[in-house]
Amino acid sequence: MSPRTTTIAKAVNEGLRRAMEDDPKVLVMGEDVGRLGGVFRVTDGLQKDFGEDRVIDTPLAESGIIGTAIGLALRGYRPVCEIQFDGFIYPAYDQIVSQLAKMGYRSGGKLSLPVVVRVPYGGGIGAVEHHSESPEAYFAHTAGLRVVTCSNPADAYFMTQQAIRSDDPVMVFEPKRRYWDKGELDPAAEPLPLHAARVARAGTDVTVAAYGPMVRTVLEAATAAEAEGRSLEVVDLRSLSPLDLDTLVASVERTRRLVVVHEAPTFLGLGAEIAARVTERCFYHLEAPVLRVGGFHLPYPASRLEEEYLPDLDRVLDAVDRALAF
Amino acid sequence: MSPRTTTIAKAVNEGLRRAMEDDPKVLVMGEDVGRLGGVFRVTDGLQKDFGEDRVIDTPLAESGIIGTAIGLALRGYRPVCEIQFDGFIYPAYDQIVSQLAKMGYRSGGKLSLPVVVRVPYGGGIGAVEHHSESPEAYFAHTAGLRVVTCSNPADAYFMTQQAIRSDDPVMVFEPKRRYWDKGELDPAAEPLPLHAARVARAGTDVTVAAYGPMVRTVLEAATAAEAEGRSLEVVDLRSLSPLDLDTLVASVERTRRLVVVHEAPTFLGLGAEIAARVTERCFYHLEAPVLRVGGFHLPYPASRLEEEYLPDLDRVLDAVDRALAF
Amino acid sequence: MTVPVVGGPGGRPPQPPLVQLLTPEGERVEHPDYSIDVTPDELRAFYRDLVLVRRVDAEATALQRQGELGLWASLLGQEAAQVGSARALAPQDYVFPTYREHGVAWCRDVDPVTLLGLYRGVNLGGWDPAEHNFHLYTIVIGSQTLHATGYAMGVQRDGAVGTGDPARDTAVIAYFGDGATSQGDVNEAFVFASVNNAPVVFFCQNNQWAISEPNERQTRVPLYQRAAGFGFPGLRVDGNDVLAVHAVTRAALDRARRGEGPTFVEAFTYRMGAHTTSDDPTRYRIEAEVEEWKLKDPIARVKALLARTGQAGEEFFAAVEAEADRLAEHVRSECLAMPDPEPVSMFDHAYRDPHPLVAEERAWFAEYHAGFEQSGVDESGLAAAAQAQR
Amino acid sequence: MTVPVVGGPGGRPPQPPLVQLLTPEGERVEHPDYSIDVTPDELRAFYRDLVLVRRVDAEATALQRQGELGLWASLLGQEAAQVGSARALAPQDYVFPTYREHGVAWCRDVDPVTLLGLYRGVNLGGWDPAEHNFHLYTIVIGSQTLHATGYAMGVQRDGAVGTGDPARDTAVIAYFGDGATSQGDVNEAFVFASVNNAPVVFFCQNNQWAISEPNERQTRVPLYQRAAGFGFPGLRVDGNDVLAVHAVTRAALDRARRGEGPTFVEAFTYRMGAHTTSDDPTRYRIEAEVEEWKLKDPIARVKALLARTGQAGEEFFAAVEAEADRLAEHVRSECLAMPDPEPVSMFDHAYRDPHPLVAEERAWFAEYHAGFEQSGVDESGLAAAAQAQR
Ligand SMILES: Cc1ncc(C[n+]2csc(CCOP(=O)(O)OP(=O)(O)O)c2C)c(N)n1
Ligand SMILES: Cc1ncc(C[n+]2csc(CCOP(=O)(O)OP(=O)(O)O)c2C)c(N)n1
Ligand SMILES: [Mg+2]
Ligand SMILES: [Mg+2]
Repeated sequence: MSPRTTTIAKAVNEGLRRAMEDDPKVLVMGEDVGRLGGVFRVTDGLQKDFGEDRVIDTPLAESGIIGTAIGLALRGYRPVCEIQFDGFIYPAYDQIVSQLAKMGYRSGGKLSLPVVVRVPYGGGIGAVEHHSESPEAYFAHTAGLRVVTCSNPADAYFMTQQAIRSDDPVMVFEPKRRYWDKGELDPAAEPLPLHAARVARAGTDVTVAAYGPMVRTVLEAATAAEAEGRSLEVVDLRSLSPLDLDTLVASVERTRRLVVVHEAPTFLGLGAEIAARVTERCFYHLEAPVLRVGGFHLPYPASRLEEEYLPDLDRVLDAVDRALAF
Repeated sequence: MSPRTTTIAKAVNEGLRRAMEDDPKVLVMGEDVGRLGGVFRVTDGLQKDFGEDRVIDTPLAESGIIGTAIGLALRGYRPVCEIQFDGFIYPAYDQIVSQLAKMGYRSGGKLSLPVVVRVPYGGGIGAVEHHSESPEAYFAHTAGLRVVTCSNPADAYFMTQQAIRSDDPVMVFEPKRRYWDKGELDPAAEPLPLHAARVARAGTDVTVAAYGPMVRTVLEAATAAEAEGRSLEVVDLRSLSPLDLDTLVASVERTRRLVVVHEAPTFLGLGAEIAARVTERCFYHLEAPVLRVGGFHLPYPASRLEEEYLPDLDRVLDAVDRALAF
Repeated sequence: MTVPVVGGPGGRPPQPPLVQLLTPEGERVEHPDYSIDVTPDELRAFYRDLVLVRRVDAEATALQRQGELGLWASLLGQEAAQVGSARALAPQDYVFPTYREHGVAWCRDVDPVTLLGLYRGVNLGGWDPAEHNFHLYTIVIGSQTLHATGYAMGVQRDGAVGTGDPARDTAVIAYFGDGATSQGDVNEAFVFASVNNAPVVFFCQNNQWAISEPNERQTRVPLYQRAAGFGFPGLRVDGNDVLAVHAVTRAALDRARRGEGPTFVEAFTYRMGAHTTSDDPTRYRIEAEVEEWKLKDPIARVKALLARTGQAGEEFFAAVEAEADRLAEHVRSECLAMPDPEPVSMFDHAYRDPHPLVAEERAWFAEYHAGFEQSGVDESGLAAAAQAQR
Repeated sequence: MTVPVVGGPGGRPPQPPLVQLLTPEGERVEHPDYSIDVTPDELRAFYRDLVLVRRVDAEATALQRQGELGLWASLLGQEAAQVGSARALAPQDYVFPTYREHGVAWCRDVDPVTLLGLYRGVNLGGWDPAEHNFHLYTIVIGSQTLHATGYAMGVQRDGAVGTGDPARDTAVIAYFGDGATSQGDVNEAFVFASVNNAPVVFFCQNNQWAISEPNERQTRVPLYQRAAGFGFPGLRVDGNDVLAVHAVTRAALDRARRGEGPTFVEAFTYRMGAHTTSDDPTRYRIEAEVEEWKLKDPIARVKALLARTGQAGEEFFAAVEAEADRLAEHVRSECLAMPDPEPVSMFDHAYRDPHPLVAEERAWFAEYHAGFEQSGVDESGLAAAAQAQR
């Protein structure tokens, strides 16, 4: 397969397809993932090609989806569960946190739970309540899980497959408002490791770390900042648990300033952990405290307010200015 | 009622009793809270005195407990739900995070959800899996909830009643391994506000912030440190959401060093948020990065390992030493 | 009359009997357990409700197509299930709807315009539940069944069941779909309701589909049978028959008010449209099934009865149409006039008691926002500039 | 024979019929659907199992009292439910237990000592599930029913049902309690199992109590009736009758293996002891109820049958007692010899693939811990010193 331009949604689809071709134990399951191909069409065509036994339209019950996926994994399968929207993952929280995350540990390593949970997440699509949330911190705080998120088609394609190949449970957060963003995908390229961060744009004045949907926003901010003579280094975290702290620290040691951006509420969001860790490791390098740009401490508001609620280019630049002002 | 010595468990019981006497709309509900008086006897005697309509032995279903409590609140009641152990709160996670936390906001302020969720939490009691967890960060990250935790009988007594009187949903985390710790209770005293932190011991060299079960550990560490000539200021946070940052910042501005201690895993635990915020507000005051002492990034281990897993006096002092070494 | 009805094509097994009082052809039939007297006034009122809620629904769908709403969940085909059940409610009864209960809202005197706020994205649910005894729409599937059960437990504690006083005895009704029956919460609601003998009616609109998934993905037996295993009665009613739905729901509500506990009503109906305006049902269901259900239209059969029995004539029908036009116009104009919320208002009501973090963030935001207004720069100005550069 | 059984005192309603093949008095009775031939060898083997698991249980309870275990969940009274069902399993079948299935573990050749690790706190579940086709104990009520259902869906995908090959066709069994039936997860498991026609047997030990809550707090109808509403058969069996449990479970497993889907078995039994060693049942239940159930003891009736029919004599009974003594001694001595885990071992197995944070914390801990060992200070030394000072 040759390099080409594609979207994140299509790249996930191709990643799933590839994984299913490579390993007959890979299953796809969730609400409406079969005949419909998922509400975002991410699983489009898979049931047609792999059959109803491997692409399963489940009953409308998220705990049931994860719980049965665990059972399937115990029988040797590698289920990839789709949770239809971020806000509908909570009914499955117990199965994820108490079973999926802990069963391998409980068994003293005798059991593996190679289950992938795909979650379209984040706001900006003008949706009704529960369809725009960013719950990743709830999972990153949970030992036993791995948590990753992609920001472009190439990562979407490779990370999907890497997550499926992992013998640990992996939560894959997919930036739903970027599903139709285009980018290059070279299926023959050598992918980064699943848990590596990536310097998405080199710069010298301030490091701005982001992930998922905010990477594009931050890259746009970097372009705008350049016009004003400020050079931002953009780090796409890619993995939220574990964090690739080394890449981040290396960047901060150069720029001496860090801004972390995510859609999730700031309070106990990923930015908190990053701020705490980077400050500990770079205490004598930092010229300013690590600043955070995130959602406010509110339930996700009505969609006509989401542009004000979500971090945007201006809020990123505002934080950059504040960091530089220290 | 005159000042007296009592335990945390008894003080919660008295607080509940008092709230039920004051307001006929207050209900207590949960598994085994009635006839048995709860597995920790915290609700002992309440069903006998207030009847089965006000002290309800519910079916064994946590989502059902919180979901029906929400309905009762909508009808004008003030339910106090007991979740039997920390690790059993997750089946109710959806009702807590998507309904309890958000319904007031959803209604534009037209609805109030005065529901209290009591959660005996934390380790150190030699229990089997799921009985020793510290899930407070999962709730503190959730806008719409209030999260508090007590460390002594007086707080247990007053905070229980204050939580019940709040028109917002309040999660009350009770330090189960300290249930039988004794302390003074003067029911006639003027309590602190529900969301105020408290300087539990004044000191000059390092501020150590803790909450719930770790307050006693940290106070013991302060005593031990004193013997070695180091003066620790101990802040009992009491409220985790909102945080009383002012009290903490005032302390750190004096001591210039901060260690945060909790049982929950460090990664994205409350210490992360505290470190990020305090560093932002005290950037020029801090002589050392905020250091954290918490659980490791592991599922809670088998109980014979918990002494090694949990922060203890020595780990607190180790962090204090490291903070002083900066 | 209890008639066996066969489900849609697609190889579904024959369906069990269901309560019916008015056939698709508009014939009144009798049922031994659910006989009902309907005056001409009442029948005309049903007709009017059905027509008006369908028109509101169509207008909202149009508004969505024109970009005025972000989304709409159409009730097309389910008018009888909603109107028939909601018209059985007493004022003091309390309703817990899903996101599709526009017909129920109508019967609870909620101005349809108010429903649009949520779908337009200007609020998350704009009406005052206490004013209408009609709770906010619940989007998380099944959650509201527990709220309804808890509310009903509160009713019991208030002594508002079984007193015999029709103005006091109170029932609660929870609406949910066929897909919802798979959720743990719904089954826990059955447990709590049964054990507490709570005055709640579980009203399931089985519209055959949960987005793209047919009933067969949720159950292999008729849904109303679920109730018996939890210890309370369940029954299936022709959900497109407003009279049967009304009779059955009234009986269930009365039972609840008398203190005899919960009932499960399965209204067997059909989702004639897409799941929501975001959905494309041609991807997963065949047109023939929809065509078959067109023959069972809930409005046509009432009109046929009214006309055939002379209880209404062209004048009445025309008047209702005219009223529908006016209502649609009201919905449209009020929708277009609906203002966007003030940005800073998003900080309201996350908490009722003061909250320092929210206060701090609100203050920051207000200042930040004022900065843009003072500088005369549209807040998205920089973003637009940046995008233009790319 | 289908005999009506009346529940405990305390005003419970009369109970429905349940399958019974051996009366409390030790009389063999027939049942039209579940006739069973039991050879003397088999009957003696049942007896031996029952006695041995009871003895293991008693020893574990004693070990807990002596401080060797942190907790124990006794199966006293439920031996027949566990042995009867587990002895119906084929080697390839897979078991998902709760925390109380020590008798099932026994039948799956799990050394009872291994069970103690969890209760002693040296591990979280010490056996290899794959070695015994016996999953780890699950403590979160109800969760494992979904795992069992998913596992059974995997069995289907492996083509290991309905082949007619007795060594290949595979069933799954999920154990759970009466209280568990209220959990959403258990009801979702019923949905998934039914819709998928999964080869799983839901085996509910209704021991009448969920800690302090009697059945009435979970249901107002017999639990086995729950299944029908989900589209699969359910039945109640005398859970203290090892033969009836065996026959009923065998039939249900066979049904699953043939590809005919799930069955719900309610084994009607009684928790003779406390919920766990932490519990004090005198706070919530009356002694008379326990006394009544003593008359239905699962072991006494087998012994009576063996003795009366001459299938076993004193010698056999004495030999089993002696074996039980040896087993108890084995359990005791191995338990006492069970080493505490190495502190640093807690960092093992949280993840299978490398994890930098865990590696970093492990390295820190190893160094920190080594510091104590080098300095010769017991790690709790300072703590003890501090406490002494207070
Ligand atoms: C917990 C949860 N999971 C998933 C969804 C997404 N979703 C919205 S509606 C729907 C189907 C609902 O089907 P049904 O209960 O039959 O109601 P209907 O829409 O047909 O009226 C789904 C899966 C949701 N809203 N909540
Ligand atoms: C989700 C969850 N909630 C609460 C508990 C605490 N708990 C442990 S056992 C038990 C009662 C279980 O009753 P039942 O299902 O009848 O099983 P039994 O113990 O009688 O065998 C409870 C409430 C738990 N383990 N898991
Ligand atoms: Mg439906
Ligand atoms: Mg039980």
